[in-house]
Amino acid sequence: MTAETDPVQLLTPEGQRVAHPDYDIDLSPGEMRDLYRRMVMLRRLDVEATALQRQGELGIWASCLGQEAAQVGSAAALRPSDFAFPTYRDHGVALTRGVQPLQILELYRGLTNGGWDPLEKRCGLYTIVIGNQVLHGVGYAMGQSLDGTDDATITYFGDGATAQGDVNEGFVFASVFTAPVVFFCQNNQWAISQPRERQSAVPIHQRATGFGFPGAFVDGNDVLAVMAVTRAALERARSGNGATLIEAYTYRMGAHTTSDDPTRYRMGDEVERWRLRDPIERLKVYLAREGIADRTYFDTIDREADDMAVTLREGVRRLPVPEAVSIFDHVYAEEHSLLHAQRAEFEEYHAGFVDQGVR
Amino acid sequence: MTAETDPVQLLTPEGQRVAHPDYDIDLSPGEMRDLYRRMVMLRRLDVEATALQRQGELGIWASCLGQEAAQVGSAAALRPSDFAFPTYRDHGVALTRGVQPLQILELYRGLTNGGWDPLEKRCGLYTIVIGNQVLHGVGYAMGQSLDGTDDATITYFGDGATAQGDVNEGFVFASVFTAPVVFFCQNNQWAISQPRERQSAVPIHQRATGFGFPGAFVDGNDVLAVMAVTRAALERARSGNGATLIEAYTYRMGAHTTSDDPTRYRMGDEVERWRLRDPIERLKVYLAREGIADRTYFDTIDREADDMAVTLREGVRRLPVPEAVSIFDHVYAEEHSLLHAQRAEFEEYHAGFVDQGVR
Amino acid sequence: MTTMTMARAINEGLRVAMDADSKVVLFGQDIGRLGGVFRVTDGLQKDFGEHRVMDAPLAESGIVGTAIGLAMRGYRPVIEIQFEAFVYPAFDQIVSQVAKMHRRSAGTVRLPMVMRMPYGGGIGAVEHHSESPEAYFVHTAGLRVLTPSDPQSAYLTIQQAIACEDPVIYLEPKRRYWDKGEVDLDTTLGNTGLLSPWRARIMRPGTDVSVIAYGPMVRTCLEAAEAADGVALEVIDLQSLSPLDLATVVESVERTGRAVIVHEASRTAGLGAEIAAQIAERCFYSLEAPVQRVTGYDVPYPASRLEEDFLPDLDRVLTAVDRVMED
Amino acid sequence: MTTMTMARAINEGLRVAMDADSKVVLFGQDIGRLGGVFRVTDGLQKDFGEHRVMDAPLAESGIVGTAIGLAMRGYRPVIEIQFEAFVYPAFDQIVSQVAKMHRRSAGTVRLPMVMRMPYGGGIGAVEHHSESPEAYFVHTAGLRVLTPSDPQSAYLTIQQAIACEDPVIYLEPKRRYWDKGEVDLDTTLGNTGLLSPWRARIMRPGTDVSVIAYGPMVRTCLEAAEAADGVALEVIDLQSLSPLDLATVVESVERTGRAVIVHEASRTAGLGAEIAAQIAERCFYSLEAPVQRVTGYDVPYPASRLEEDFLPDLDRVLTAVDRVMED
Ligand SMILES: Cc1ncc(C[n+]2csc(CCOP(=O)(O)OP(=O)(O)O)c2C)c(N)n1
Ligand SMILES: Cc1ncc(C[n+]2csc(CCOP(=O)(O)OP(=O)(O)O)c2C)c(N)n1
Ligand SMILES: [Mg+2]
Ligand SMILES: [Mg+2]
Repeated sequence: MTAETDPVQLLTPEGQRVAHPDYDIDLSPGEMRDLYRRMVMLRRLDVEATALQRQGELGIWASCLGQEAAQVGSAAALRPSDFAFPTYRDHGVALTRGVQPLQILELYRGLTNGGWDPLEKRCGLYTIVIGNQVLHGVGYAMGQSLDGTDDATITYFGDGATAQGDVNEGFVFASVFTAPVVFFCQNNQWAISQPRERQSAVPIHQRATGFGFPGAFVDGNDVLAVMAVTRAALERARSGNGATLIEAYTYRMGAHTTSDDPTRYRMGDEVERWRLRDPIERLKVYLAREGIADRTYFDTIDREADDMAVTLREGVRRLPVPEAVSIFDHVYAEEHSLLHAQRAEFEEYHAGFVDQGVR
Repeated sequence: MTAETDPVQLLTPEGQRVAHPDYDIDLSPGEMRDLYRRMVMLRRLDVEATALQRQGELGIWASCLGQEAAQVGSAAALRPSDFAFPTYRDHGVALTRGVQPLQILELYRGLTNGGWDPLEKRCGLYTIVIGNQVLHGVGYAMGQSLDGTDDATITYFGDGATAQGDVNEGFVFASVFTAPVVFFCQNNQWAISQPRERQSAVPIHQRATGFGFPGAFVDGNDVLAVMAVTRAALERARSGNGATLIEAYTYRMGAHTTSDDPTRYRMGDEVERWRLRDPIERLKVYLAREGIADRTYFDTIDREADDMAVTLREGVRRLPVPEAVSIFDHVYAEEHSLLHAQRAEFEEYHAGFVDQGVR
Repeated sequence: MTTMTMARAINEGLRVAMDADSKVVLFGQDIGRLGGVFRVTDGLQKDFGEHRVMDAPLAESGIVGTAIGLAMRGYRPVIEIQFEAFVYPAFDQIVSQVAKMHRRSAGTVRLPMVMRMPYGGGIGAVEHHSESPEAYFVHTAGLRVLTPSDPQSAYLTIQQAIACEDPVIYLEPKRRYWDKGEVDLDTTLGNTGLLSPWRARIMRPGTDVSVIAYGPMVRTCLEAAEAADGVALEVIDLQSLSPLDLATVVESVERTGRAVIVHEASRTAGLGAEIAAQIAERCFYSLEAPVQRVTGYDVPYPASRLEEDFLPDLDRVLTAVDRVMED
Repeated sequence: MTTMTMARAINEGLRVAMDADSKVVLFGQDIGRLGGVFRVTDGLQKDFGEHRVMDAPLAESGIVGTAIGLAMRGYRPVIEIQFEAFVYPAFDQIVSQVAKMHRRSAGTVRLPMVMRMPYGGGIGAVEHHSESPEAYFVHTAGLRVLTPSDPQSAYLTIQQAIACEDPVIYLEPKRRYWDKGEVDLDTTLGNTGLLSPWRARIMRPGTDVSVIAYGPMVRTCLEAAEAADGVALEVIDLQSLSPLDLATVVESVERTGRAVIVHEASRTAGLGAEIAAQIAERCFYSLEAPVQRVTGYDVPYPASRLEEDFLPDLDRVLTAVDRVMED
């Protein structure tokens, strides 16, 4: 492993396209506009959801503000037949995998613990227990290679997660089984109130070689670089060479969740510094300067985002609350007699209230 | 980290003293003889215990045959005020910490799950759940540094254990808290039937740097090299520079335990090859050639070992079986009423049999 | 008497314990500057320093495992698990090491550790933030389990947990963190007398039905007792879940002849089963109706919009009371 | 009918399941060339290849966690945990993921995984090799738990576990691995009829006392029934611990009026508590004596020379029988 300290960059914070000796990417104008569009829509989803939480429409929200390039760039590198395992913050991944914005809000509105069919979207449900999904991703990838496909899996986690046993066991299994998996770590500098240094004394991408696969370090706010590095890692996986750990260096611009108060543990000027590295602005400047997109295009996207926002605001209130008795559904694929009895008891109990006109 | 592939060696398999650019050791003749003596006693303990198990005097035995230099060399590098956390196979560590041979046999005879006072010997009890003790060692070391001492902790584990979450979390905590701990991994090539490659795709000492501390690779059958490398790591810990991971390259000459049948999974010639690297022979040749010890000395030690063997064989049969009711002892430091009631019920029940002359 | 929330009462209790013994150290995720996600450790790092209140990496097995080492070194670690469901990665260290260390060392090693964690539902949280894992710990020999139900009980039990020479799982009913109550800050461990945290408390005497609860459900049961029409409920707060103070429970049921047990955890093999089995056995001749259990159902904790349908509430408690009164 | 050990019967059951469905894969430590430490998977890697019988690294959370991924990919992983106490590092994945995945995915993801593990004591093993963790799993909604008691039951239950669309904890009573018994290898899942593994089996009918056991204790109870003087014991083998077949238990106790429950696990909050509570509730008017539980004590499993003093045996079962007959 090289001890590089500079992350791979293909686009400077000022929107300048630069070359990198190991990585490059050649996207059509349409593909580049598409990345921009996805990031804008994602940010709007994030802003709206934060607002909806404040209005009491959501129980909680985990903002991905500032991490749009890391999420969209990496997920856009996937093929439809690949599989992604996201965390609770990876809305850009879910969206890119075709999950509908309202499906994402369902979880945060407290209507479900899921929201979509993971097998249909080839995108796991948000995993809240830190690190658990990393092992699922490795196992899924082991299955892909047993099946003899050249599909690959990407599994997401944060800087904090690198301290967990599960994540490190994931590294072990991936390397022992040469699983076609990409470990995508969004180092957003914070795990709630804890800086990265409290989870790893050294930069995270350096963890990889000791487990037997390469680490890559990428500017997580540069969507082109993220996509290029992820593509390369996926290629490596597809061709039977096993795992890669990507550290996407980025920043959590918002609070940990809407329940959090970051003023207790971090300085405002840190946030300000990162604002200058905004992933969307960066691409926008580049697109504009290169004539890949113009004001009209940007306006169209903004309008599309406005429309989505309206749909979201209206839709979220109309999301049906599941029937109470549905708490007994899908506990087992083959419901057994004891649970069946509890369900019946529950129905009888509630029918009693209905008779009394209470419910 | 250097990508060295040759382990540190100060004594060739042929008993030739060689120099190493980074490590050296200067032991008095008495100290060297002492290392020899400890290894011989350890081997005799091991051989006797294996025999005692075959005779039905022990329930099981985990042999450390072949690993004497790794265990004795590393434990001999400790100060009395340091602390060691061994596994079930580290009899050389326990002995060197002053645990009595019979105390070790107690566990394998099924008389206790402990055998000694860990705080008095500054040596943890054998830990069977793979990897658990690594975290205990890191925590103990954190305590040493909170206390402001320059004591250090060493924690032992096998090549197989490196796959466990706990061990990797131990690496994280050690590096984040700069704990004065030495991670001592005896890579004896096998975890029951599984070769090292099934636990880590790359050599184990390479795991360290990715966690933020150095890895060292030492010939585990060279007691001088092991002691030198461990000393250096302990020094590093004492002076506040944190952890080191030592991989001692050695070989499990025997079965995993007396319950195991290694012919099912490994070739006899592998064992034969390693027999040429015997850690005790190596030192013996050196001591003899340098005139540090002679035939008379070797004979004395053999006799001392014979005596210990006799004591062991006689002693083990005389080890008292704890009273049945002692299963209620020390469950809590402050026994509570419910357990007290169970104890009373138990005593009453057994008194009933005594009345009937049954028991 | 001072009025304060339960979160504050625990904070005060921690403070007293830390003042009294410099070996008491707090260890957990985000407990320092942030003061914990529920602010239970608010201000303690500022007052006691970074060596007494240590932020831990995001690894629960690591936290419990290193705390064992700290305890072996003579410290009294009080660890915080951020939410109850995040204790499972540490389950191995707790069951295989914490619970057994004293025993296997023939009493030479003591692990006076406290493992604090918020538990239970009712706050509208997402998955893994509303569970009730107490049965797992109560079934594990070698552990003690305490849970307060109000600020006064919290103030004392946390101190008792820290003073105890045995490892204690300390379950904090998170939906009651903000409940206010009177706390006598002058009650010290030495003078608690009948307030011993290892004893159940009769919170409200009654003659008809013994209602046995703990943690978050105590208040629910007190409200039920208030609302119950023509039935005098005796409400018992267990406080200590391991050991269980069965003497108090049995004495009560022998008087009332009827028992209802209430907890949030799933029913099957929950703690209520043990209590019901004990009552049925010990009060065999005085029981006038089958013991009723009001519990969560045998389903994963539901999404928050449905949690009220899962959790025992006043109505369900009263329905169970009706049932035992019918027989 | 063929005579074979339980270990062999499980091996045969695995073989049948692997022959029938190429998605069935075995995964665990030392299960390949070594055939597992108890040789339960003996010969399977040789016959089915390294892709069907995969040796795993030494990390139980890793094994269960990756098996979840394999199951999501369409495989039916049958994992082996080498000894029951080594399942605890995987407890988090089991409780938080395996048990909940079907539910949270609204039924779209199924995890037809089997988690096999030897359990229980009586073989003179060292620490962590003799535990009985069943209550932890039975209390966890979303899991099923099966345990065979003899070769015939093993041969069928392992196949049923693999065929089941839900995750199954499959507990193998290790002290009975070498017990021999008749196995009808022609009984297939399709034609088991009343032999359904999810139902309790009345192993020996009797009129005076219902003795309820499972796994390793079934044989002990059958021996007790044989030895019982003038009392006719009805011995029930639960087979399925989750869900419990309470109908069979209740029907029996209503006939006998007396019940003794036997298990190796510690008493408090053990599975016996649930069964006792259920019997006491459902057979309230037919019970003639308090239900007795014969169990391990509330202490860590002792060193092997003392395990006989911990484990229920014939004498303790008969003493409990005497007690229920006295009342
Ligand atoms: C096992 C576990 N422990 C604790 C938590 C509580 N928790 C939720 S998010 C979080 C921090 C995660 O940090 P990181 O991995 O960096 O991801 P980020 O939130 O920054 O995206 C913590 C401690 C949890 N969800 N799971
Ligand atoms: C958590 C856990 N899983 C499985 C086992 C069973 N087991 C005992 S020793 C062993 C192999 C250990 O290999 P290694 O770490 O290399 O140590 P060695 O035995 O070679 O000294 C296994 C799998 C265990 N003791 N603990
Ligand atoms: Mg983060
Ligand atoms: Mg080994």
